[in-house]
Amino acid sequence: MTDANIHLLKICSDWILFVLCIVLVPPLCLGLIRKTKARLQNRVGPPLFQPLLDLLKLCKKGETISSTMSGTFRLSTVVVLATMLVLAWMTPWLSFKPWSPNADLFLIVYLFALARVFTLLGALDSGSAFGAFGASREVTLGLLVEPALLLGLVALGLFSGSSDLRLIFAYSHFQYLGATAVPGIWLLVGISILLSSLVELSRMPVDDPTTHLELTMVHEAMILEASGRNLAFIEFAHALRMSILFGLAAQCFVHAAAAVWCMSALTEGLLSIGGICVIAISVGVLESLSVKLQWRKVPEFVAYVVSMSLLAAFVAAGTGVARL
Amino acid sequence: MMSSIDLCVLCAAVLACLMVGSLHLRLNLWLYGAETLCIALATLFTAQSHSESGLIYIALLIAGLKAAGIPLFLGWTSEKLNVHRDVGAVIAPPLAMHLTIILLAFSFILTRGLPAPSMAASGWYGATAGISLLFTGLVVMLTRRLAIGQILGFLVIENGIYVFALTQTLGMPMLVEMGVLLDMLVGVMVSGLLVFRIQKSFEHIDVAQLTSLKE
Amino acid sequence: MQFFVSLCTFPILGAALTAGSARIEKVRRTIIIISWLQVISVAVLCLPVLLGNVSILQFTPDFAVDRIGAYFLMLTNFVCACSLSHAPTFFRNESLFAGKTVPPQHERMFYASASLFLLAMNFVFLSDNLGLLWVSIEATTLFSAGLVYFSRDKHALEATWKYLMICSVGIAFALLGTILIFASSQHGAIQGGSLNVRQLLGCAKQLEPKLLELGYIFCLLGYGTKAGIFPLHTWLPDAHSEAPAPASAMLSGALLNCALFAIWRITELVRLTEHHAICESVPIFWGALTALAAGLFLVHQYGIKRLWAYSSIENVGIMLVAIGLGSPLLFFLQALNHSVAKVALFLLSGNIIQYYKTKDLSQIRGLLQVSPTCGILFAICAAAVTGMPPFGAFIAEWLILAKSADATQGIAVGILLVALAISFVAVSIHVARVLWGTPKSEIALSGTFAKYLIPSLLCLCTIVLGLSALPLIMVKPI
Amino acid sequence: MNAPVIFLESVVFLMLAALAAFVLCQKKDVSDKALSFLLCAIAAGAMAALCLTWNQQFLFETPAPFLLGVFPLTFRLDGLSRLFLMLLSLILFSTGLFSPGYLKHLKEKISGGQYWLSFLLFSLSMFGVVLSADAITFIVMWEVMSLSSVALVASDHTHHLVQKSALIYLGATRIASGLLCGGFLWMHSLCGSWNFADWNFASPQAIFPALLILLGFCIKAGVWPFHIWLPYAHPAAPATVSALMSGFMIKIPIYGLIRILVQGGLYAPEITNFAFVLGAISAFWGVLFALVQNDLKRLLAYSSIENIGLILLALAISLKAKAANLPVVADIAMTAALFHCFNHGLVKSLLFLSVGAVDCQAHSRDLHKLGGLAKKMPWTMACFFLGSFSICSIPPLNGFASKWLIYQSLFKSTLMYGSYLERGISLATICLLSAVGALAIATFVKAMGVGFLGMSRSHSAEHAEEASIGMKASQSLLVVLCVGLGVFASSALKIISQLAVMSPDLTSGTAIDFPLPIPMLTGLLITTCLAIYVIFLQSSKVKIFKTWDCGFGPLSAKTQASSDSFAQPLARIFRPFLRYETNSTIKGRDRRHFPEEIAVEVKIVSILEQRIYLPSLAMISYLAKGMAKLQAGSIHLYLLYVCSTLVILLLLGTVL
Repeated sequence: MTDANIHLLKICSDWILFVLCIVLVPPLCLGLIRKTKARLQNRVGPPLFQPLLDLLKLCKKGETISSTMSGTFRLSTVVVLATMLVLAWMTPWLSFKPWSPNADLFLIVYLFALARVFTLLGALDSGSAFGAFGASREVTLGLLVEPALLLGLVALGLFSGSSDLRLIFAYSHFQYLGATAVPGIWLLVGISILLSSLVELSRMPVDDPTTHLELTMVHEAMILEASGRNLAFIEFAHALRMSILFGLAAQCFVHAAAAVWCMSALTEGLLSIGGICVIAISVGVLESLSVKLQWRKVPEFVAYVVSMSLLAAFVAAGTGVARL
Repeated sequence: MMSSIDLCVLCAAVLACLMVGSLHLRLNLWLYGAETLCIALATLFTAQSHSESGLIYIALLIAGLKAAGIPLFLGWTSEKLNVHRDVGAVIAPPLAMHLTIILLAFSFILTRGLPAPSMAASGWYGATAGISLLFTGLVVMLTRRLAIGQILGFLVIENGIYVFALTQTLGMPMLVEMGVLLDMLVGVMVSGLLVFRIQKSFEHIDVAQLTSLKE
Repeated sequence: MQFFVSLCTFPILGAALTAGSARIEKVRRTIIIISWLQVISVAVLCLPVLLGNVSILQFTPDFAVDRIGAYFLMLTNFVCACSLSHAPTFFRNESLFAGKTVPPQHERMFYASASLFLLAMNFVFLSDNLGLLWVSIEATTLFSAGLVYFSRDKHALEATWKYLMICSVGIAFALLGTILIFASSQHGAIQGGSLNVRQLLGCAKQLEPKLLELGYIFCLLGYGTKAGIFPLHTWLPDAHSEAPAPASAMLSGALLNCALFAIWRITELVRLTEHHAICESVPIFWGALTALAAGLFLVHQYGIKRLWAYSSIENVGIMLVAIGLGSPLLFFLQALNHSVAKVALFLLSGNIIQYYKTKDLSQIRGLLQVSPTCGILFAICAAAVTGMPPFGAFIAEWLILAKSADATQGIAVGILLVALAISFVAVSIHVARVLWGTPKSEIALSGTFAKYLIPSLLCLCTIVLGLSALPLIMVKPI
Repeated sequence: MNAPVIFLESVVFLMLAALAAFVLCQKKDVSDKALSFLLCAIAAGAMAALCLTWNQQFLFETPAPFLLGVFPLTFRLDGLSRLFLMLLSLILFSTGLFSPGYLKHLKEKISGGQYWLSFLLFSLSMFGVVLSADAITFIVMWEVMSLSSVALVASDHTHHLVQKSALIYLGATRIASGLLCGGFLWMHSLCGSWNFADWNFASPQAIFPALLILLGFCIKAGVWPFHIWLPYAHPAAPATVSALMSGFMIKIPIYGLIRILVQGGLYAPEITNFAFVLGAISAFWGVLFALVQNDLKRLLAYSSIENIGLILLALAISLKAKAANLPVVADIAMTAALFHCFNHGLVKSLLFLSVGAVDCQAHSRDLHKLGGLAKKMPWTMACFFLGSFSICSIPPLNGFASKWLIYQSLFKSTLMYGSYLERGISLATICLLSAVGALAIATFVKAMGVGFLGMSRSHSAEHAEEASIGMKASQSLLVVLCVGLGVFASSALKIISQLAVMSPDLTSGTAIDFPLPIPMLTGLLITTCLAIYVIFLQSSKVKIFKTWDCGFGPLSAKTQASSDSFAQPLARIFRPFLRYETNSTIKGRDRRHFPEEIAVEVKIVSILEQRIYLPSLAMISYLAKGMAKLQAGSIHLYLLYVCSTLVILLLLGTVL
């Protein structure tokens, strides 16, 4: 086999592995959270891939839509899913990834915004009060976490001197990482991304996605009118978003470790998937242990997240001086 | 050393001060006439000292028109309108008189600062009398409510300026002199006619009550 | 002699004719023709100066006209001709719209006093002697009293009385000032003294400074009263508001210029001496403050003509600044632009008062619906008079501001800018309320375009003054 | 054909058109169409002229008879003015397309002659302002622009609110021009020239005139805290006018800032920092207030304040970077400012036109009366949605491209600045901008969702019909431009930097790197969407039923979230800024549990208006009243004034 063939093979395997991850990791995450919660409640819980099966089942069902709705509703699902898939391709949420274009951090954040806008529009299209409640809260949460997420990523960008996430997460910047602050920044940003993803994904302690009171909920209220394949796609897109965000957080932690210990590509790959799983499990634990915050207290919670990012960003801005 | 001109004009100034003290129209008009006569006399003396014949005519005109004509006209007006006494405004007449006397002293000080008239016949006193008459006229205008009183005040101001010109300058051009006199006469006539109109429209000639035009 | 003939014939003819027994319609027609003939005769008289062939035209020892005088002479005659040509229409409409009948003898009186008033004003610009200048100014007061008293009601009477009294007192001060200047000239400069402007200008440096300064102050105060400088302006809004519209137009467009011209004559003299600080900073700051005060007076204003009267005061302030800057051409430019627009405004306001039968600004609404032509002309003139580009007043004001800024009079520029802003906003709020909305009662209009003829002509003039090279030709030094 | 001739011709053409307007306005139907066509023709002509003379620059002075009194009119066309003129022509073209359909519903309310006269004057003067090369031409054109736009705002002057808005605008614009005049006069006394090219702001004395000029422009641009007039003027004006005003007129101050201050070499840190702070605050303040508006046009007006803030911020970043010798950052920021001007101009006019179409068809702009237009006016909805996405800077639209540049300039300045303070400030600004972005999303999701989706909240909205072809065409044109500029942003940026290089002292000419694979991503997104739809959703069986009503029977339109309730959670957070007050009154027996009538009123009190503007107006009014008391009518008092003036003058005489 020539080098070119090997190269081609590598690309193919990367793609296959990556697509598998995109399909399997999101349901796995959901499954892990559910399983953890069930175990902590002394239940056996559903199988790990039950969410995947649920989605498949939903795909077979027929769809019901409201007569109030315009085309926006179904369009929104499509756009959200497509955006999430594109995001999954571009964002370095796994250490192994096929070639992807410039994943500028501002672009990524605004692509998330694109998905959010369409989710919101879909929710408002039915004319249902629940959808609007959910949308209104989602938009509030979006405002609160967006600066945190962006600043976290900017902090990373600052010490790698680029806003391209491919370069930031490239594992190739360690030559100048004599600065002791670097693992600290990675850790801080990781925590910040993790916490902001909890808000972004409307999970505990901001929102409890498992209650059945739609009045209080965020994401579940927004997708109340969705059914059948539509629902399946929305759920999948949401899970994918969760995996991407958890993946980014996990990557941060792995990089923090990589700044201290040298590790091979295989370890990194395993660690990145393992990290997502660990995060999913700990989210499960957290959801079992904590209670939902009062809605008015959410900004206070988010304040911690933002301050974490700010701290990281300031440290990064400060250490950047030595390098340049 | 006080010349006869100075004496005359100072007399006029004092008469004007006395005029402030009374609200009786008739008395005021008499005083004004006497004052103007003094000024006419001063003009005559000036004519004599400068040996200028033109001034003699002016003196005669003043004596005839201003000292006699105007008081008579205004007196006739007040008879016609049946007003004899002013009500007085702003400050009481005796107080106003004291004020004018203080102003007389003040104008004495004020005119010290002026350069001495090089060729004129009179010295400081002429300027003092002129400025003092000016101030007195203003005080009269400010303390009279009747239209006639205001005209009188204006006439006193005019007298003051004339005295100033007479004593401080060496003969204004005749043309100007005549123009001034003419303008003033027409002014008095026009205002006198207006006084009748005011009486007719408002049934009084109290100008302090003419305050409908304001912001 | 030719000078007196060409100057006096037409006004005296006019006065005599109106006092005669001709029918009122005939009088009306004649007065229009006479007023324009007067403009032509004055133009012919001043032609050499206007063309710049000679810098001064001496008629007699005491009568002469220089370039500025000629300009002002032309302006005054033009303004009066415009007002007098509009007056017949105005009086006709008075019975047509406002339902008031004007007795023909009152109208005759009006034309007669207007003619004499114009004559007096002409002498202001022609007299080359400070004493005669004073006499002419006093004469304008007396003749214009008849114009102010026109409507013969209580308000008019009150306004006339105040006008006469305050202006007379003021003018008396100016006389004192003139005498002081005369006295100052006797101190060695000229044997026997003189009031002749040319002579005085020739030996300005030898004049007794103390007396000259005092004379300047008294003249500024005296003529300032006549010009309506704050706080001596008190007679002005009353007189302008109570006089009939054509008379207000003449008072504002011509009379104020006369008084300011007198101030300029004195300033011109004092500038040549070594003690010229007083004739620079005092007029500049006083002018700026006058503009500011007038701007504030404009804010809460209830009478449509009082509004324009205060706006005139504001413009007087600006002209005073130009005088203080020692720039007669800018002073004239500002006067020209102000007069043209202000006359149009007063004439239009006269029409509006006739339509709505009230002077009260709060009652006048929806002019654009009542008469779009009148509304648009009104808006254009108001914009012109408040110094908006592209009208002429903007150019003049801008030149004055630029000159003051270059003369490091920053504070005055600041005050002027604030004043201009306040007055613009105040005027435009009032004007906008007049134009917009719907009229409170039904108003039916009839008649021809004649009632807008003169205003629209003047409107055109302001635009031409702003958008052509005309000001350049005027401001160009000889 | 040389450039000056082309331009003069188009200007003269416009003037003739303005005259023709008066003649034609007698027959309204004809005149609207004819004049709209004329407008389009002029815009197209101007556009063609601009393109034909692409690489030329010219300086033109009017010959002798065509003077402004004593000054010649001087015009200059270079890269910078070309960019702005292109934007103006595009907006004019689309408003021209939009007008005939739109004006029909205003027929009874506005007078066609006055409207068109002012409109053409307004367009003409905007061309003039952008082309002017000296201070006098600038101020003249500027004032004509202001006055004609006031007349346009007051088109429908029988309404009291319209009158009030127009007057507020008039006051603001006069204060702005007063400040500008002050600055110009000051600069003239410093530099001795009226020509912008001769002005040098680098000297330390030039700080005060620069400040005056900055303030004047800020007022006109609607920068916080001088933005008060903007939310009044835009809703009062007809949509075509607001499109032009918001789309282009408020960019003219920005143009002026660039032309005068930036090209004049301003670097005084006091001024740039001041501009930076103002820009940052207005971006935030504008969007925050936009969020809680219910009138769509007011909402858009506040959003304009936000965007002007962003542009000013970018300008300030550029100036600061230039002073700190960071040409790369300076160039990025300057290009960002220019590009954002262009983008916002297009997007905002698109949005105003869409709202105009809604107003025209559904007879309301109040979000409480709209809803359900998605099915009635799908085309307008699509245009409005795309415009909203762009203004929320959602990729791949043009709003994102320029916002990205602003982010990049901040990111790069964080990287490059030497001082920690500057880095910190840049970081904090990034944080602020992302919050602003999120708030913009909230605002426009509200506008889209409440305005167009769900059920109709009023009878007229229920019976709305799709807008006319012209209206659709004009919106679509702008949408195409927005999308095109977004997707092909890198080419657009090349053109802009090319134009920027063509004017002196604007950028240092470094190539602006735009590495984002937007065209590819757009293609990918669209293909993925199509694939998902075609493969999965198309085949799925769809049953049409009703929205879930919890089993309580048919839902009324009132059960939907209203504009207020949608914004409430966010407004709550910013209560201290917004002065957001909710007053609810419940009537009926045993009030809590069996209410008969519930009234909820949401009030937003503008602090600036209440605390600063009204008191200062009251102060002027107080002064004026005090002044009026001087004129009390008493002749004695008047004589006393004469006396006291005499005393003062005599005292002054002794002093001087």
